Amino acid sequence: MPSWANGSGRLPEPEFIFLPLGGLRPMSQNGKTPLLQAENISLSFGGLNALIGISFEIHSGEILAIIGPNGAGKSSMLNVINGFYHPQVGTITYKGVTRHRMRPHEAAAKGIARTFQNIALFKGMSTLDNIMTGRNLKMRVNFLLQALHWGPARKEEIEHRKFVEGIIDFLEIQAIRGVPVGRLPYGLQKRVELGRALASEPDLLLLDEPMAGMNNEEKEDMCRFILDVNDEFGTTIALIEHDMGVVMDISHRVIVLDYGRKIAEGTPAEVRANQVVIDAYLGVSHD
Amino acid sequence: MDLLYKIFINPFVEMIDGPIFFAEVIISGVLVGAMYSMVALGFVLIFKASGVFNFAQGALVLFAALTLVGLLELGFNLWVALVFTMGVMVLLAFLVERFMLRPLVNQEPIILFMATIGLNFALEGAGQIAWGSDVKKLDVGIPNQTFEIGGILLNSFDLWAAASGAILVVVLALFFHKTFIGRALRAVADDHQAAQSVGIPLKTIWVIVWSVAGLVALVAGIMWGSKSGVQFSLSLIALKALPVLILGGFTSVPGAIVGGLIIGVGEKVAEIYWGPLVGGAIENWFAYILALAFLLFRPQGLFGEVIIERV
Amino acid sequence: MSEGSPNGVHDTFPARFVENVKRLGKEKIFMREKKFGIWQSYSWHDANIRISDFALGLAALGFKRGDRLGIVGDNRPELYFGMLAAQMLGGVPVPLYQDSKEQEMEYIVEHAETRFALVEDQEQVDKMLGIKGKCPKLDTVIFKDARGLRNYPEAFLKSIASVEELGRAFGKDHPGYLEAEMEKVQPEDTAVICYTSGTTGSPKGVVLTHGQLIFSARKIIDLEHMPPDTSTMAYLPMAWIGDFYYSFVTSIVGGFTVNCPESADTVLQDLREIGPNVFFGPPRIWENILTSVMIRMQDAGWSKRKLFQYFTGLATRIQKKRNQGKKPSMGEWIMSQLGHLLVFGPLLDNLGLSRVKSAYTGGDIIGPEVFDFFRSLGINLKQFYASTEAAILISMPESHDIRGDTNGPTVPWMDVKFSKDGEILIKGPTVFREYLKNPDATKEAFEDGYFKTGDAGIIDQDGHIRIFDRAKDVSHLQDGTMFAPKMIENKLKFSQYIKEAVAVGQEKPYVSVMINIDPLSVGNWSEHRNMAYSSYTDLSQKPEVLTLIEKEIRRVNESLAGEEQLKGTQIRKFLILHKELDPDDEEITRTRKVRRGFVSEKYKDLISAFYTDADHVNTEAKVTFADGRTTTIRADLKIIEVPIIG
Amino acid sequence: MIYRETGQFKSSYVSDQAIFPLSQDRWMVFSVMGVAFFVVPFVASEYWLQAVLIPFLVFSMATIGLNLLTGYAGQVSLGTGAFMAVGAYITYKITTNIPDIPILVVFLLAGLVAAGVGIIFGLPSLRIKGFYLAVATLAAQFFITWLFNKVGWFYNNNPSGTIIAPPRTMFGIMITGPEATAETRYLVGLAFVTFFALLAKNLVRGRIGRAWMAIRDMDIAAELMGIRPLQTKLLAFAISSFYCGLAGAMMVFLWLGSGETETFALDVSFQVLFMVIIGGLGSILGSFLGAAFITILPILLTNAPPMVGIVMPIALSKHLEEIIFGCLIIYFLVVEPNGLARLWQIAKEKLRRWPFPY
Repeated sequence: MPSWANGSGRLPEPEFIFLPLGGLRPMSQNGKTPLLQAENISLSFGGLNALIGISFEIHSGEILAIIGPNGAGKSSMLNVINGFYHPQVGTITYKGVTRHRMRPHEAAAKGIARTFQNIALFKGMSTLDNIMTGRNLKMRVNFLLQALHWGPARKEEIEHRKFVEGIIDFLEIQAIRGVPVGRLPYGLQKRVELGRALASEPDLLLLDEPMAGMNNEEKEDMCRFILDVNDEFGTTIALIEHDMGVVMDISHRVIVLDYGRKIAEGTPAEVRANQVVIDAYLGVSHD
Repeated sequence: MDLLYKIFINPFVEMIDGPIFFAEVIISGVLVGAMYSMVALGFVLIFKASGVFNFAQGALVLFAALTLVGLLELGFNLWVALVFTMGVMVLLAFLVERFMLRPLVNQEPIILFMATIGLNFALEGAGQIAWGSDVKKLDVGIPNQTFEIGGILLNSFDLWAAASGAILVVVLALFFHKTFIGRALRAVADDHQAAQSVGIPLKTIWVIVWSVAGLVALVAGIMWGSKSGVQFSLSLIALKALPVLILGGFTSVPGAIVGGLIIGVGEKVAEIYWGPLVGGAIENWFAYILALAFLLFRPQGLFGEVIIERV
Repeated sequence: MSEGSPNGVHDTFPARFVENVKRLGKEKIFMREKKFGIWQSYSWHDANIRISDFALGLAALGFKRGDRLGIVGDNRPELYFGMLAAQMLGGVPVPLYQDSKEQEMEYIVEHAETRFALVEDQEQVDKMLGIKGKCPKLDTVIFKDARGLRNYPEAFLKSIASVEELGRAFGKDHPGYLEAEMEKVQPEDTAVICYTSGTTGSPKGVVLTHGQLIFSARKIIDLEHMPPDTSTMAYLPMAWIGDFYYSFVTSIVGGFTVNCPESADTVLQDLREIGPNVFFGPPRIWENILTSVMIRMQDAGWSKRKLFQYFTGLATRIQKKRNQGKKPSMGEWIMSQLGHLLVFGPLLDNLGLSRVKSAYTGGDIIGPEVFDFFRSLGINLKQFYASTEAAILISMPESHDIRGDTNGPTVPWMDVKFSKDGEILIKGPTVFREYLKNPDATKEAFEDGYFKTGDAGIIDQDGHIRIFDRAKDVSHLQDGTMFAPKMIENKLKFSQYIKEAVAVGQEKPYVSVMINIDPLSVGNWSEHRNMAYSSYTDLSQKPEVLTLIEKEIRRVNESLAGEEQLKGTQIRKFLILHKELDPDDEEITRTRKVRRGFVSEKYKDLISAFYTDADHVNTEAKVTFADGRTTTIRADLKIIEVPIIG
Repeated sequence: MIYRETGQFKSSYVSDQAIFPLSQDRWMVFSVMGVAFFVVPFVASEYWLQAVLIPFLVFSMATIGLNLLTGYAGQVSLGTGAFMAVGAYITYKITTNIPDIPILVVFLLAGLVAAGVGIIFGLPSLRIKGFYLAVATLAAQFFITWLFNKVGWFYNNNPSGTIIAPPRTMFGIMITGPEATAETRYLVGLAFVTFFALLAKNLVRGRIGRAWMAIRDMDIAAELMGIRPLQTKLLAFAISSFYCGLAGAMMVFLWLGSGETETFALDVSFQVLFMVIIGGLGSILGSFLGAAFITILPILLTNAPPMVGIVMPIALSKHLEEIIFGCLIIYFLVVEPNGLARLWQIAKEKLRRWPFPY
């Protein structure tokens, strides 16, 4: 976060510590090195082909948009990337390791976080606890110490609380810290979900329609947060979005899917000008 | 070595040595299984249509049987008593819908489950207050004679029971597939909202389903009651039906039938050939362990649908 | 001016601060801020480290004696620290409204020749970048929150941390530099330049000295017996003298603790957590609290509502008795104690005001009904008369003699007299020296060495100052009746349904008012009646709403009829404006005072329609959105006539 | 109304995350604990201790255990009775074979064994969910009670087949056995329950509790966030069974004095589940409220008619009790499906907002 704060160690107040977010990752190779390569991915359910021979790369530090009409296989693609679906054919190379399949929690452990199309928050918990859950991966203290709430357990809990407070501050949701998420309006729930994903300090953040169902103001806020996340923490982001305006504004590159196939790839401007895309997608379903 | 021999060799040797006895064991298992199936059927009906795990199904069986016996004891004609009991079961369905399901609509499944446990208590108490808690003999005139076919001993009563179970299944199948209400029920089972949009009031559906489940309970009650007397333990056969459900799947009518048969046979065979090894009385849990072992390979049960999870 | 300085300490903020650091050190808290979910504290000692580093950093960047440091942002400790840092170097903080638009900022930055700016975040940095080209003197912009600024290439953008870093290095190279600079600061030096929001024309920079502010604050702390463990809530805009005085001046003079809320959305919650024991808010704030209380009680269950109505009724009756100098009866006393136990105590606790020993309002005239309401709840609310140019107090009521319609007797150090038009003139040691770079205005503001406050008022038989209105706004109806629009407007604004009101009638046969309904309160009211509405404009012209407001106006007329001086100015006609008065449209100031001249010009078609037989009027008005876009709304406004009493 | 909380601000995370952040709550809990420890033993009669308070403590422990599993981790279990039986029988086995181990340590050891058994029967939770799992836990119920019934080793082959609490002392005080006073047994039970309730609270407000609730609320999202479903669920089963095991040991050794497999029949499982639901899923406080409600209700139902002079045949009153109990359960679920804890929460919220509605 405010990087200047890290240097000012002169304050003796033990509680007054700014969060460690913003341990910035190198950005120099922005858009050059592939963080993730998908090769020839095919996925089908029963007889239905969700994805057919898709290959693409996600580059370190970029914001990549995946667009396409409904049922084009966008969500399936994200589900394959973080191990929720296992493709029948094809491999995924992430951080240089090639794999065919892995469990979702392994993907999470390796730095892939995501949000969901239909918000998947933990309804019975507060905003704070939801985001704290995103830190679970980083917590180590065993359950005996936790039960006693003693020494290391307490220290760990507080350390992560501080981190999470940084995220709450970043997303400007201080006022709803203690509110059970079920009571929040839709736009704020989306924001909390983003917070939960950020809490795991992901290298790759997958956003499934982060702006669906939002009004213009909320969309603007969300765009700002996505850009800031990318900018401040160097987090690589792959997102699915329907609002073409948003896609064109914030993404570095765009991939277009249609009926499970990749039909185009390029900068927003290139994609916008692509006739195949216009025929398949823009001309049909958008304005 | 000796133990291994006893477990893995001896029982099979016994089976082959006494084929007739083995056949009798199998058949008695099948017949018991048919009874399990009938109770399980009540569960499936309700679960399918309303998503309620009806723990009170056993109590329904007891309640139906007690009512019938009570009416018979009062001197009613069998048919009058039967019709009257059916009426009571339908009335009960109305009450359940009005005072339990309707106020609890949209609650978590576990809450509804708990409510049926409450219902279970209330029904057990009510049935026994109304009709007393002594063991009662129920005789609806099903012949109970033992005879022999090909050296295998059979009981006509058991055959009757199996037959009525089969008839019940056929009737239900027809009901589900051929009648409007049946189709409506299936629609509800698939999708509550879609069903409502077709114009079927959910409340009506629930009353019908619970009535049908009550009638199935009545049949089961008659069968079990005629065989071993009407008493409190009838309520406990619900516990027997539960492993049947896991095995067959909560939503599958054929699953309930096949599951019941598997459990019935498995239980009998295990009790007779392996039971003595561990001191007997393994019927109580064997069905559960069997179902559990099975589940590890097929979590959705025998006939349940494979669930594709989406996010 | 340095008379009575304890321990020979100069009457300058740096000197007083350093003295506090020595005296209170690590034991006592200077600033507290809710940040990252908990209240983070700066003891005086901690604050001193940051302030000194920052001051030295400023020095390293070339900040010199007399330089000005623009300050823009929400109430944050770092920004208050910046003020002190600037003062330590003999510089002058110039706080600006954080919601000002670029042009407004440009004017002040340019006019005050601000070389340095300390701003909160990206939003303010962007504004500074926008005006940088037009304000060549603006040299360095320092930001508190680095968020979103990583890729800003401008070299003149600095983080607070980097400035502090510079300061530490500079401090090593120049030992004793800061102390020497602080020695040079004199009580006569300028401590702050506050731009008055200016109900007319461009803002004027009021120059106030260390000595004046400290003198005034010390007096008031004595007068009001404020204990050293006083804690306050810094929630008002920093650019307003009221906040500067309440959060900065009194804190440093009295050694108080200042609490900064977490964000604008959480002020109420934070207020409840902290529970300040001294609370100050302009009338607008009290009106808002009143409205929120009323709305929430309206939604309460039947029994709670009845309970509340009964006890507020009782409390108001008792308050009336008290106002007339009578004592409540034994029965009333017992019931009122019960009321405090059952309703008012918990209610104040929910508002975060239950620990308030004394509460203040000033800066504008508060409606007597609003005032009495809070007094009757048991809050020791006092209304004082103040002016930026008087740094700041002119009169303050004494604890045993508090009334809603007067501002108490003149403070002992101030000499008050009246012009022949009834305008209040003051003279005293705390009256400001000049408007910055505006000798004409300065000259115009004084008459025979007395400052013309611009307020019309009287001193009543008990020696209390009573303000009618801005002098230029007090006028006469056609028949010569004195007409003080503010009095009428304040009575109207007591209604929870009325947010803003503009009364007109100068040289006219009767008084008419234009109303802004309170969208929250009226919206809530209409929801209770299942009335659907699409927008403010739509809601405002619903017949039911008009009837609702008419009832409120009849009530006000009754109240006006009860007062000899005002009964001739009852309201004859009203309409509800189709848009809310908005500082972005320049209709009200950022402190939410109506800019009467501007409004009467802008809505002159409506005003003239009042004095015809028309029962409706077509109009259109320009609306500015927060992002600067504008649009025009058209509407057909109904004019309603109200009966006059007596 | 009681909650005057203005000025209670938190300046550290430790105080912000305290179990009772509001001073009023803290005082109330301290006073309740004070009364429970220092007043009740001196004023309560033998009947109250033996018939009401000790069973309440036993069931509180079991309810907390099941609430951890069902209320927090979302795994429905009908095998509580079995895990309690494990606790009781293992305690018996250990203390009769090695009498030198302090009895309270034996309780803990038995709890650990119960935890192990819980893990075994929790294994299916990886593959099956919801009611399938609930039914699967019945396997534990039936198998374990059968096992303890059939295998004489567990009850030292004594002819009656029951386990009897032998006299055991700690620090020279008789804790179990016929000689142990009700006051002692009450205090020991209270100390146990207090301590373990605190531990449970600590668990559920930390990482593990959040992982459980995540699995409960949205298991797919939880897994996609790196929470391992199997480990998390098994831990819930283990800890839950530990508590249930302790409760079972307390039941025989602090309350009844003897036990057999029938003591831990399916009814007990249901009873505890009722306590969880009535008290409130996912609430430690609710566990106590539910245990109190279900413990006291039958006593009231049994004692109320004679008090007003109605004498009924035992069978009739038993069945009436069943009906009333069953209907009350349904009524309660209709009125407040989230339990007494939720009612309390609502009331408290109202008190904090008073006189405002929000």
